Amino acid sequence: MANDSRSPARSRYWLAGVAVTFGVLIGLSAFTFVYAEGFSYFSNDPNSCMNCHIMRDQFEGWNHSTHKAVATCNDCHTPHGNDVEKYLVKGINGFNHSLKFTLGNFTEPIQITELNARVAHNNCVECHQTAVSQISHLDVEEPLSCVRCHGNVGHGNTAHGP
Amino acid sequence: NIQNKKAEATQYPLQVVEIPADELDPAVWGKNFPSQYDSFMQTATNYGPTPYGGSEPYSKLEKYPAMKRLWAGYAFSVDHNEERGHQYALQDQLETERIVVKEQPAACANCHAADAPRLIEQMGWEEFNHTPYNDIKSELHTGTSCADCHDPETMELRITRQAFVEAMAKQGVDVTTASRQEMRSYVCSQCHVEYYFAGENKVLTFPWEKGMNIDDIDAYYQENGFIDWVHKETGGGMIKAQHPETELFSTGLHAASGVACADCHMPYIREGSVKTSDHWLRSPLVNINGSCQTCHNYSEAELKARVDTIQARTAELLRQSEAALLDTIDAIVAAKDAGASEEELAEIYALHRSAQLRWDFISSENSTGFHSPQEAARVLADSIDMARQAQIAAIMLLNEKNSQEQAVAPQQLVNNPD
Amino acid sequence: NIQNKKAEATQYPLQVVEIPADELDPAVWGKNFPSQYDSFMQTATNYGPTPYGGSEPYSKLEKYPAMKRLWAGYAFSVDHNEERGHQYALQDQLETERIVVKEQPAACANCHAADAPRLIEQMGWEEFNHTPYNDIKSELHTGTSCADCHDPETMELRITRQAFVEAMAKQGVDVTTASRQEMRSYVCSQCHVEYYFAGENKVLTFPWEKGMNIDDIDAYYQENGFIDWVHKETGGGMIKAQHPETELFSTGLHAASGVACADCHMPYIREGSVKTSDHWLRSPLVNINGSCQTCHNYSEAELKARVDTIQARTAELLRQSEAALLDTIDAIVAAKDAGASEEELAEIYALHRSAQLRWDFISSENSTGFHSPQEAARVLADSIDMARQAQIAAIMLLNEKNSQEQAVAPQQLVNNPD
Ligand code: HEC
Ligand code: HEC
Ligand code: HEC
Ligand code: HEC
Ligand code: HEC
Ligand code: HEC
Ligand code: HEC
Ligand code: HEC
Ligand code: HEC
Ligand code: HEC
Ligand code: HEC
Ligand code: HEC
Ligand code: HEC
Ligand code: HEC
Ligand SMILES: [Ca+2]
Ligand SMILES: [Ca+2]
Repeated sequence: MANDSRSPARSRYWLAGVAVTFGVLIGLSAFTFVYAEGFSYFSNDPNSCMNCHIMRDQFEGWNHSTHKAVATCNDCHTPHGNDVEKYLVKGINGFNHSLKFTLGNFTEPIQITELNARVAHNNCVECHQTAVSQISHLDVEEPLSCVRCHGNVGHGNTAHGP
Repeated sequence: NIQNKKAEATQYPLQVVEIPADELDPAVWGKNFPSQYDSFMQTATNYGPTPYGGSEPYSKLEKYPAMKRLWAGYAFSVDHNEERGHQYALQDQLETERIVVKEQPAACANCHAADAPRLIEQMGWEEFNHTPYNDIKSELHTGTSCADCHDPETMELRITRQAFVEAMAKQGVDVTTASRQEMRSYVCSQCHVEYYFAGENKVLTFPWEKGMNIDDIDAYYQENGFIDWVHKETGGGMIKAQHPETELFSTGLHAASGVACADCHMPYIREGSVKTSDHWLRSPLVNINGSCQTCHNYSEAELKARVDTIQARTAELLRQSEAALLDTIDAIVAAKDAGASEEELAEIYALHRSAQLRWDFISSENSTGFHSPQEAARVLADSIDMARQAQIAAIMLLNEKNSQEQAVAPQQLVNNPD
Repeated sequence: NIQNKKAEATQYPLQVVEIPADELDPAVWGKNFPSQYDSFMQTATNYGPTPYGGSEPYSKLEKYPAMKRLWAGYAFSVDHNEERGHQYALQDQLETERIVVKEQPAACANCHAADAPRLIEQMGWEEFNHTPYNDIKSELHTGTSCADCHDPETMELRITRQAFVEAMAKQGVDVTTASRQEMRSYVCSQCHVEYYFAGENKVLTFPWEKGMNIDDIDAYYQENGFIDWVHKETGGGMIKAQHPETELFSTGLHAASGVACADCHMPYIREGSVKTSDHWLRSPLVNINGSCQTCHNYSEAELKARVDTIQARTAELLRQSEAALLDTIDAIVAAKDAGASEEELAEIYALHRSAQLRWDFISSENSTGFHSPQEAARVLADSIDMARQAQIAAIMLLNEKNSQEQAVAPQQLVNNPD
């Protein structure tokens, strides 16, 4: 059976990549990062994501999702954990998106990366500890991807399931 | 309120009792896992029929009279009902006429008794399978048990049935390396599969060596020459298919999308604020909300309508296939009566066998096509085509015989012209 | 870069020129909408074949030789190719042998020339339809134009083809009240439909009065007794189906889910920060990313594999159906040669006609089953069943004839025994 390619199960040693990513990105996207208010990554206001029209679809999706009232972009897309990790991820995304946006060399529809899929998953689990306490107990090794069933939670944009 | 909820959450998993490695009684396991136990016990409840499934164990032979004749000479033509909840797994086997009209091997117990693994360990795999069912009956106490699917220590899913392990190995799959999501289907695929009893020792075997779709399975049976019984009317060798849920499902889109049996048949339910897997294994049509709507954002009515459409198309083709197969049997019988020899009938028998195996593959599969809608229709189209071709061949043979007769005694014809 | 992108977002839409109400030339419309114009012009590009579709206009008669015989005596048996981009809509019609071997009515132009609506206004609906095609040829200049689908003032989608309006009205649907999403399919359904020329005046008509699925359509034709041609070999009346994309699609899950033709055949493309509809109407298989991934979060390879599976199953059944239909024709011809009368053949003709109409319905539908996978397989199963039953009836009739002969002259038989 085809396994969910976005399964957080296969998490990466992404921290290693971080350093590299930084090096490459800093120079290239400094301008965009500033101009496009890439610092919006450090804000919790969804509208800050909207500084990029590219994000319009997901904003619309979120705007119509069950979580509009309970979670903003960063509640799902940045780690809740310690600040170091939090700002690392924000940094990576800020630069990555700024870069891609500048070069325009990304394919649409946009697809979440494994790193961010894992971040989102962990945030689901964190907010829903109680709900998933039983199904998670067998979970340590291999969690079931939440969005495989709850594909509409973050963004009411999936026509159907996973 | 919050406090209780947080409490519930942290309590779990709380081991009230230590579960012995050989414990089969669900009640004991239930002490640690009351909610799963309660829902599992619900499988004794009759929630009534759905359009094509459900838990009302009506006689299929009465609802679809064609079956009696298609299975003529085989135990299934005597007693075959719509299946029901897991609580009846052992009882229904003990009570079926099929173990009365024919002496059955203990191999039958593999999927109907949680005691099977223990007995196999004691008696040995081959020995267990060929022992007469009636001789070990007294050893069977529990139908399905938690132990069939769970490791009592870790509660992780586990495979307990040897036939499945071997069948997967033959396909090059090592089940011990299965992912959690795969296990959510594998535990079911230990029993919800087509099977046969191989050789003298009646060893329970799944015919998957060439692949899982019906064409592979037919090719496999043709190669090893296995037949289940000889048809009472035609005298041809026949093969019966049983509950190939795993095989049909594997050809569908849900499988391709990584959806597991448990996703639909054991959806999560809320106990207070905690999610648990609904162990009331049943038709998803009585719980569309839990089984489908999380993934499919449509109204219950809309989703029901989609299943209805798929199943109605399948049911229509099943009836057409039955009509074609009955015509085939008529034609073969007529040819035989006109003196056709076994040699002359050999190819026709083979066509009839392949045609009826395909009908049975979809008919005995319990989702009425839902598990793989297009494939189900394709298989029935093949069944109809093969049945009609067998009918045509038999008619040709009949004419040959008649004209030979006429050649010998032309008078007859002249004497009674129509 | 960012500056431009922020700018672009506000620029659109900007009207450079005022488009005359009767303007057909896309180039003029293109002045206001360059990106739509550019992509629309791409429909002249040959992007090559896909496994079953694509824009390579190969001869279907050569690829599927059975077609020649199944259509014997009808213009399609002379020339029929895989269709290609909209830019060729008029040219391919002007160049096909089908307008040479048979005098065709102007009704043909309804879907192949943007000039049709104007001519209909001038000549009147019935008058236009029955005028010989060759007489109005010179009046046809543009194949498909923006005007076919858009109102030049508002650019809103509009219906321009009378046959569609009337067919929908007969089903109780007023197309002027259609929602935007419905219009995103309706504009296509003006042409991508099964049709026939009704009565003396050859009025273009869609056979939807009883419904859109093939059983309804067959019932409709049976009731009004229409036939397209008499089969050259059998002498039976036959009906040809053409591009019933709308009809087959309407039975599928995408339709049930409110997905429109344009969602897959005109996906949005980003021009800088502006999203426009890709007017390069073509096979989605060459643009799976744009056409499918917006809704299906799977890799391109996985989505392609899903289409492959669906189309391979359909193609396999199409070939089986053709084989059955060829056998039917052989059997009918044999019965005729043996002296069967038209009366005796009447029912067999009817069965053959219904069987071949069903094959043609899926064969001439251009998605090779994708638009409604299970329904496509169901229809082909019916086609095979009907064809084989017609074959059997013809064989029976043949025997009857032969034995009558024998009854009359039994000597023959005795003289040459096999
Ligand atoms: C500078 C413009 C810009 C801003 C501001 C922006 N994004 Fe993005 N974002 C992009 C682009 C471009 C992509 C596509 C990158 C790709 O596909 O690799 C993207 C992709 C993404 C993805 C999916 C790809 C991945 O990296 O996982 C996520 C999740 C995302 N953005 C979240 C956010 C959030 C949350 C915010 C606000 C805190 C935000 N974005 C603000 C431009 C932006
Ligand atoms: C409740 C959690 C949640 C919230 C709130 C949320 N997202 Fe997401 N987002 C997700 C998940 C989960 C995915 C992955 C979707 C998938 O894999 O189907 C995702 C995916 C994305 C993507 C990649 C596109 C895709 O479908 O893979 C972008 C871009 C994105 N989010 C941006 C945003 C922005 C901008 C906001 C705020 C307006 C936001 N998200 C709010 C959970 C959330
Ligand atoms: C910032 C905290 C937070 C995050 C992150 C979060 N949720 Fe929620 N979620 C909530 C709250 C609060 C509710 C509403 C109250 C409730 O039902 O518990 C909710 C409701 C839900 C519900 C029930 C209502 C519905 O939408 O169907 C589901 C399912 C759910 N969340 C799944 C998820 C998934 C999956 C993710 C990750 C992609 C996620 N949540 C991320 C806080 C969060
Ligand atoms: C196999 C499918 C599936 C997966 C995987 C899954 N869920 Fe659910 N979830 C469901 C279903 C079904 C329900 C509805 C239960 C009910 O309401 O009876 C549900 C309900 C919920 C709710 C709502 C409970 C409430 O109190 O309303 C939350 C929150 C939730 N899930 C979170 C998650 C999170 C977080 C994950 C990942 C760890 C997850 N789910 C994984 C199927 C799934
Ligand atoms: C996508 C959802 C889904 C998945 C996954 C699924 N099924 Fe089903 N199953 C159904 C539906 C719907 C029916 C039809 C129920 C009916 O007719 O009442 C059904 C019927 C059945 C039945 C008969 C139930 C009855 O009502 O008598 C059995 C047994 C069964 N499935 C077993 C399985 C097994 C084993 C698997 C995995 C190999 C599986 N199913 C996977 C949805 C699913
Ligand atoms: C490979 C596993 C397996 C084996 C071996 C097996 N069964 Fe079953 N049996 C099932 C499953 C799964 C069902 C439920 C699905 C169905 O009824 O199609 C079932 C259902 C039944 C039923 C209830 C439905 C009906 O047909 O009336 C009876 C009775 C039964 N089996 C008897 C037997 C007998 C007798 C044998 C031995 C000849 C046997 N079984 C061997 C798996 C098995
Ligand atoms: C050890 C063998 C075995 C295993 C493992 C097994 N089943 Fe069954 N199942 C049966 C038998 C036997 C029956 C028929 C019981 C009867 O009719 O007496 C049955 C019946 C069913 C039914 C029909 C219930 C009804 O109301 O008609 C469903 C649905 C079902 N099983 C689903 C599953 C799923 C899903 C799994 C895995 C999570 C599974 N089964 C695992 C043997 C098994
Ligand atoms: C037919 C197979 C089968 C049987 C029998 C069965 N279970 Fe399960 N059980 C499952 C599956 C599948 C899961 C989901 C596991 C996963 O998601 O990894 C599960 C999950 C669980 C869990 C984990 C929490 C949850 O609800 O997801 C517990 C605890 C559990 N079962 C207890 C029991 C008990 C107690 C019994 C006997 C009364 C039992 N099970 C019988 C198949 C079964
Ligand atoms: C865990 C997620 C999940 C669950 C649960 C689920 N589905 Fe699906 N379903 C999917 C996915 C993924 C597809 C593949 C098509 C797509 O990508 O949308 C699909 C496809 C389908 C299709 C069309 C494909 C086919 O089989 O022909 C139907 C019909 C359908 N689902 C109905 C149902 C019904 C009814 C149920 C409940 C009994 C159900 N599904 C449960 C995820 C799910
Ligand atoms: C869900 C996506 C989808 C929708 C909606 C859809 N189609 Fe298609 N269509 C396809 C696919 C996939 C093919 C197969 C292309 C191939 O075989 O190369 C196809 C093939 C075609 C073709 C033949 C293209 C070729 O390659 O020759 C035509 C014409 C067509 N569709 C018209 C329509 C019309 C008219 C509608 C609406 C009534 C429609 N389609 C709706 C996906 C779609
Ligand atoms: C109701 C609309 C309609 C009418 C009327 C119509 N066509 Fe077409 N025609 C189409 C569509 C749509 C296609 C593309 C799909 C296909 O080829 O199946 C097409 C394709 C063609 C092609 C290219 C493919 C091939 O068959 O070689 C030719 C040539 C053609 N038509 C000639 C004619 C002729 C001659 C007539 C009149 C006898 C006619 N058409 C009447 C809609 C129509
Ligand atoms: C006025 C009539 C008409 C309308 C309206 C129309 N079509 Fe067509 N379409 C045709 C004809 C005619 C052809 C065949 C051209 C040829 O082969 O010469 C065609 C060909 C096609 C093809 C095949 C392209 C290829 O590469 O093989 C596709 C796909 C298609 N149309 C889709 C659509 C869609 C989607 C719509 C609506 C948005 C639509 N058409 C509206 C008449 C029409
Ligand atoms: C075969 C039908 C068809 C033809 C021919 C056609 N269009 Fe379109 N067009 C559509 C559809 C469908 C849409 C989507 C409308 C909607 O979403 O409401 C569209 C949308 C548009 C839009 C709105 C913006 C957008 O891109 O969605 C413009 C502007 C446009 N078309 C211009 C043109 C021009 C200029 C031509 C001729 C060169 C043309 N169209 C030919 C069917 C057609
Ligand atoms: C506008 C949204 C949308 C687009 C675009 C789309 N689909 Fe779907 N598709 C759906 C929905 C909704 C379903 C219904 C099943 C479900 O609920 O998941 C579905 C079902 C399917 C199914 C199973 C149902 C069936 O027809 O048997 C397949 C296969 C499929 N899609 C493939 C494709 C492919 C390939 C494309 C591109 C050519 C495509 N889809 C484009 C929304 C879409
Ligand atoms: Ca049942
Ligand atoms: Ca084409």
